Amino acid sequence: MIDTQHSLPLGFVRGEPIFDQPEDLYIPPEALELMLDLFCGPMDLLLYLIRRQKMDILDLPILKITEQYMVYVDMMRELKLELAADYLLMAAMLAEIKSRMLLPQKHDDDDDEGDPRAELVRRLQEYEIVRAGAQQLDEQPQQERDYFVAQAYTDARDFAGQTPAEVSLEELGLALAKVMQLVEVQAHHQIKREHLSTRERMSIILSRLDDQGSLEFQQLFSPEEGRSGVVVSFLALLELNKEGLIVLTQAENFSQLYVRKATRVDASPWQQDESRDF
Amino acid sequence: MISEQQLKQLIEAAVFTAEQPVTVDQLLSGVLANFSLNRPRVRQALEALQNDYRDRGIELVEVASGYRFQTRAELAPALVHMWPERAPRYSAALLETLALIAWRQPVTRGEIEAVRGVSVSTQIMKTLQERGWVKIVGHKEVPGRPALYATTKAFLDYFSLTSISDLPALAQERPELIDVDEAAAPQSGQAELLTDTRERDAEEETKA
Amino acid sequence: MISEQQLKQLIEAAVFTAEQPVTVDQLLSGVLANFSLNRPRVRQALEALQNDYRDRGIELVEVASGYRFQTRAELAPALVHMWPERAPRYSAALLETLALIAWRQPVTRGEIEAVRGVSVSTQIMKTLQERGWVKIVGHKEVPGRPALYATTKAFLDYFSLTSISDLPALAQERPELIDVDEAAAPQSGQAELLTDTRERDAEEETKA
Repeated sequence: MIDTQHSLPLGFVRGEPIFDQPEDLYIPPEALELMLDLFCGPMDLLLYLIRRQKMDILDLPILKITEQYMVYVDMMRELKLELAADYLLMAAMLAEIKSRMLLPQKHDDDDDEGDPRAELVRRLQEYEIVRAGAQQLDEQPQQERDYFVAQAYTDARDFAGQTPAEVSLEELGLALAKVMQLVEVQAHHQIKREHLSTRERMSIILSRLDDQGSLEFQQLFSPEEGRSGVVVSFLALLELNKEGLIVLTQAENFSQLYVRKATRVDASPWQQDESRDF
Repeated sequence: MISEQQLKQLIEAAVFTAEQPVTVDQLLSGVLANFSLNRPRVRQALEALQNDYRDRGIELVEVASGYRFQTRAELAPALVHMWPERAPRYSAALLETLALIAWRQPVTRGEIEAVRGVSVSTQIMKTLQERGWVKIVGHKEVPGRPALYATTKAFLDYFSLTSISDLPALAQERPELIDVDEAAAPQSGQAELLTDTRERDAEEETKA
Repeated sequence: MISEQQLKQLIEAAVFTAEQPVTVDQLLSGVLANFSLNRPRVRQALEALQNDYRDRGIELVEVASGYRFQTRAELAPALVHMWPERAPRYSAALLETLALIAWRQPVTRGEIEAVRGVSVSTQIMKTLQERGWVKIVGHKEVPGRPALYATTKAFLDYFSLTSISDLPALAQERPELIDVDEAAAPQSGQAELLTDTRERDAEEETKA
């Protein structure tokens, strides 16, 4: 039986020539190992055996195939190949089908459902599709093998990197809410809340003093702002003075009051006094 | 207004500098955002560009996820020589797994193993995902909630496919099934799932 | 033998697919290895290619480390729109710092750090100032004379605010404020004041 196979060309597995006469009972261990590498598992091996003998999947000669398959599995076991587990499972399945085939069959059992081979046949068909798909996939033009993507350098990305990030008012509001929460959690006694416009006005006053050096006290008030504006400015000045950020000077009592930014000289003696431990 | 030449220049520059293939819509909302142009006009310019490059070493092609410039097929042997380190080799097992996911998506690892008759190596699944060819699109509502895998547009692009049915083998129907659990999932339900996956792909593309 | 067109195609394809600029020698030992060509011939082909791309969206240029194709400089502003996702996102740390400066101004870096409980990076302060949202309005007269930071008119403009107190989070906070001026200033008066503040700010901007 095996002799008849000798003349058959062994053909190719996945485009690789198959080694001489693997149906011989003796295959050099290295050769078998190499060959098994070419198979993607028991289904692949099974399909190979079927194809090699030009058998029809739909009319699977289970006895013959099981016999041949077992030859390989036995060799694998002898060689203690790691792959054996998946192959053994298939061997068990084949053996089971074989034994069911040997049992006396009922008459109405000639449809597919009753054929113990049906499930295996379906699986083989399914696997065959996948295998063919893989082969066709391999033949497709592949990147870096059959074509390369052409790309050009651009400095436009740097340009993009320089575009400032967008921030929405909501985001800023959320950030602020978070900060306010932090402040509350940390120490709401220590940090006294000033009215916002007061803090903002403090910045504005500092900015103006930066630009203009010193200003007359009145220059920091705009009557057109109305009473509330004057109050805000006054509170801002008081706060700035308290924080030692500005200095109010006066040549003599009831004369013009000047406002200028504090310098180190203004602040340091007072600062030192405060910190000195008596 | 924009001249024909300016239009072609902008499209050309955008396609050449994009990291992924570029769609007409991406061009319209990107590099062409400041000009009021419509799709036909852009398609026309793309065709004109394809013509311009007819005899060059590279060509403008349309793949699954858009347009890209790529080298002419006949130059590959010489180019592989230039970049030997880039040449990929994919094992038969990996290609088989990939073909199976492409054909049966969305599919679980268990289902892949059932068809291939062999356990799927974690390395293969990792490689497929790292290459961006396969991604998890959901979980099957069975015990253990196994991940459902599907192929991506990047997979199609890489293998120069516009659709999985470009591979004749995978355009085939699945052989008749007798499994009980399969009966529970009707074909129509499966088709719906595939559509969803595709839509989800499209969403991701937009985000990316 | 290799035709002039084939030579140009190979060079073109190689330069377009290289990750770095390509030198004449790299071309000779790589993509052109199978043809016996000399440097002048390759240089000639490169010049011819430069000519071919003269009116295209990309150009072939020689930089220090070799030849590369790059987009025409004047297309950059339009190309930027191709990468909207590239626009930087400010970190939570930066936004919190900005919010804190807006709220507590004029404020030192140390004070910001005290509230946030973490140190504020120099980069954040630099970014905020470069963006024109924050400026130094003075120095606190304590040892080390730390800079006092405040928000600018540009900051208010960017967020379409007329005053810091327009910030949504602060609006919620207002009922809790029991400052003296709150009682003294009726709502309408306050609104008036805010407008004036803006004008004064505008004046400052002009002077600055």
